[in-house]
Amino acid sequence: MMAAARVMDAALELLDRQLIDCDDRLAGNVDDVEIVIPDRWPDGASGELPVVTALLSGPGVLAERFGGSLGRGWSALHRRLHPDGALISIPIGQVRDIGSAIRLGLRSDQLASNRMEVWFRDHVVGKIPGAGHAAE
Amino acid sequence: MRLSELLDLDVVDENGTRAGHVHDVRLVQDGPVGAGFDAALRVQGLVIGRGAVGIRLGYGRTLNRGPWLIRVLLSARHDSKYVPWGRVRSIDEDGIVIAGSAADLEPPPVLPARGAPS
Amino acid sequence: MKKLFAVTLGILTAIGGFVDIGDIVANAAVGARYRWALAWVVVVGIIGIVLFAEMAGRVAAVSGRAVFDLIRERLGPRFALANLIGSFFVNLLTLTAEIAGVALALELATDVNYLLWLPVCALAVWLVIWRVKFETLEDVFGLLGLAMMVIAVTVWRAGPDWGSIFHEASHPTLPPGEGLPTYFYYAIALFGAAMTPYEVFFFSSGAIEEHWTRSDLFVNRANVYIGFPLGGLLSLALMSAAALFLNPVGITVEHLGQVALPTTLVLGRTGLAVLLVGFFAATFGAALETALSSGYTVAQYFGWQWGKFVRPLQAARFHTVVLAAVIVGAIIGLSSVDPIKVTEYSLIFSAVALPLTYFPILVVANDVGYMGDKVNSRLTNALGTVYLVIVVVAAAAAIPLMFATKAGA
Amino acid sequence: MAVAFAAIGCAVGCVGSSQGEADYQHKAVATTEHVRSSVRTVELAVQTAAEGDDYGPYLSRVISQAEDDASSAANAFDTIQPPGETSDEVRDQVDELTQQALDVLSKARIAIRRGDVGGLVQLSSDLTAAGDQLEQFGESEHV
Repeated sequence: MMAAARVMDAALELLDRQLIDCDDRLAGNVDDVEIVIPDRWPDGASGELPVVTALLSGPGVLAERFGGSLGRGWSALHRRLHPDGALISIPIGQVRDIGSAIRLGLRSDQLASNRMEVWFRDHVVGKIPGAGHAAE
Repeated sequence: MRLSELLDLDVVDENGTRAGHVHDVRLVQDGPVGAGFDAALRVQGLVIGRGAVGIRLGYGRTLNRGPWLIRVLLSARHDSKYVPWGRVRSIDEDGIVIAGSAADLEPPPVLPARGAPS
Repeated sequence: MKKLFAVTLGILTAIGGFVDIGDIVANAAVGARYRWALAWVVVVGIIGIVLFAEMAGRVAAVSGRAVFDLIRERLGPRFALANLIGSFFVNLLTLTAEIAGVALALELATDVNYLLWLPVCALAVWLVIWRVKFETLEDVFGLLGLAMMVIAVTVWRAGPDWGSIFHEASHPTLPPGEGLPTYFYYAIALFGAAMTPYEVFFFSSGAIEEHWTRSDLFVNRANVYIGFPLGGLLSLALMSAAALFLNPVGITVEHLGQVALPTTLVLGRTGLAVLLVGFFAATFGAALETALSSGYTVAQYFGWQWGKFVRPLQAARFHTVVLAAVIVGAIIGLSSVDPIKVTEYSLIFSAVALPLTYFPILVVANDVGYMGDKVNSRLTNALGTVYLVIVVVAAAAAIPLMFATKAGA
Repeated sequence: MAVAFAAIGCAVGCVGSSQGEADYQHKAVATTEHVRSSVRTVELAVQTAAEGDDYGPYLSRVISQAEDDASSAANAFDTIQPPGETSDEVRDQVDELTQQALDVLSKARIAIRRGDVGGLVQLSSDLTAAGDQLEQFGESEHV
């Protein structure tokens, strides 16, 4: 049976939502959404609709959304820390479910927004005895 | 282009009359859920209006019937309008131009209420 | 049977977990100064926290999303960041007060200065968070916190004239020489003690730590409707003990030791010992809750993995924030600030920050997209709207009153 | 951070320089009430000790904290400049009363530190007298 088309508002139902990876780990928020407008629009592409290609997540993306001096300072800092400019783009094909959280088909360690987590794991929390054990 | 670049852009009609600014971008998903969303999520139109607080909170789009006082104070419902994608003529940093007159824009179709996700 | 046990345990921990250093200090100070003339505020505060925590718990159980997660979704990243900074600051102030409270309780039991205890307490708080399971820490400190019940026994054994207490509480009058602004300043402090934002951060995140689902809504209601009001009775008992024993001789409460005097007079050394255990457990439990809450709020804003349901290595940023908050809290406590004053300011700033968390929860609890058929009832919304007004008025009045009354001097 | 808190605390709590006789009077009463609170606290502690139980370090803590409070309140009052000559009389009175109270509080602290419960209980009537005098001052000067 064909499911009825689902209508949703992007800012309301995608933006700032929690991402959850395929292992049920919390994997950042949706900090922005990538929309691709058809090439020849508006003249040659009258029937074609723009497509959502990816969800974007990571502190650099969030910084750009802030705007103002805070946003500029933050995003400059981010570029210095990560000169490769890698922002995290999650292809829409990896999205498994859109609900009160957004479930992904990939693991959080594949995401660039996870780099800071890795740094704190290796340099802070991992150095404390007992970090790898479940609490008792 | 990014969703955040579209949000809050000013919208004017062909006569240069201001119609409001972009509150949200309405998407339609016509593929099945579960097997991935490949190319299934498309922009159907823009939700535009004047006040911004209530709309962000979900008022005026049936998702939220919330306490009466908040609904009245924010009264987002009354000035929300819907621009189908076909009427969008151009988009740049200064704003969006739409075809025809702003006067004949309709309120956005109400979103269907869904049950809570399992 | 197992379910019943879980519910009972939840209720008991809610009673024990409700009272913290802020409640202890504020209720005793107000009882000594105003007798029962501010008892109504405790009642208003309890109904408020019941309403607020029930919504937050229900939202968490149904949607699987904790409070700060939703604050960002609903208010947007800019406003939510301002909210985060404010809430984090208030939470840090409360954490400082709670750690100092543990140290003050130990000082009374050992005659070793609290400043020497403070680093030990901070380390203990962090170690418990690091090593002990969420359910265990909630149960242990909640149950030990029930030792505070000895305050209620004190009041009951003192055999007061209940009729005249009720009369004083229901016909509040200003004591001679007291001004109205100071009266309302203390009203806001008391309100802040009952409705503290961290309680809700902790309660809603705790629901997710314990993997609540729709089928746990019954547990949510039982905890909130029975546990918190009984916790409120403890607040009233603290107020009454001070009103009965300290007010008549003109004692103003400036130290934790004075709060224990009525119980010591009435119940002797056993009473004192039980009460000190209660002080220790209540403040230690609250120190755990506030330390965890600082991690919860930041991690939920950014979408990081948080919680004690995963190993610390899997929530590295969350545990880093918690550790940093405990260290900073301990440093503030070790500077020469008066811990009782820190507690009082934390209550006032709690009242200021409250609308920032209350409002988004009220909105989301009505959102069909998250809540399905579990949205607020009409009654909850009517009450919720009344409290929205109260919470906003208290927040707006708090700082002006603080300056006008020289912080209740 | 701590400096910031101290600043907030001072902005709203410090006893500033006195403006006028009435203000000075008001501060005098506040000081005696503060000291009275400490005296009464120790009185209750002594009453408890009289019942003979061993309270460990608790009573000693309560008594020395009360003494500290009373002496810092008295010191704070001493630093205020009396606005006129009529205020000097008020100042002398407050000094005498608080000094008396502080003497008894010190004696109580010394007794409890030595474990001398008998000596502590004997201070009971002195404490009551000191507390009563402070209370009377407050009532007579209240405007």
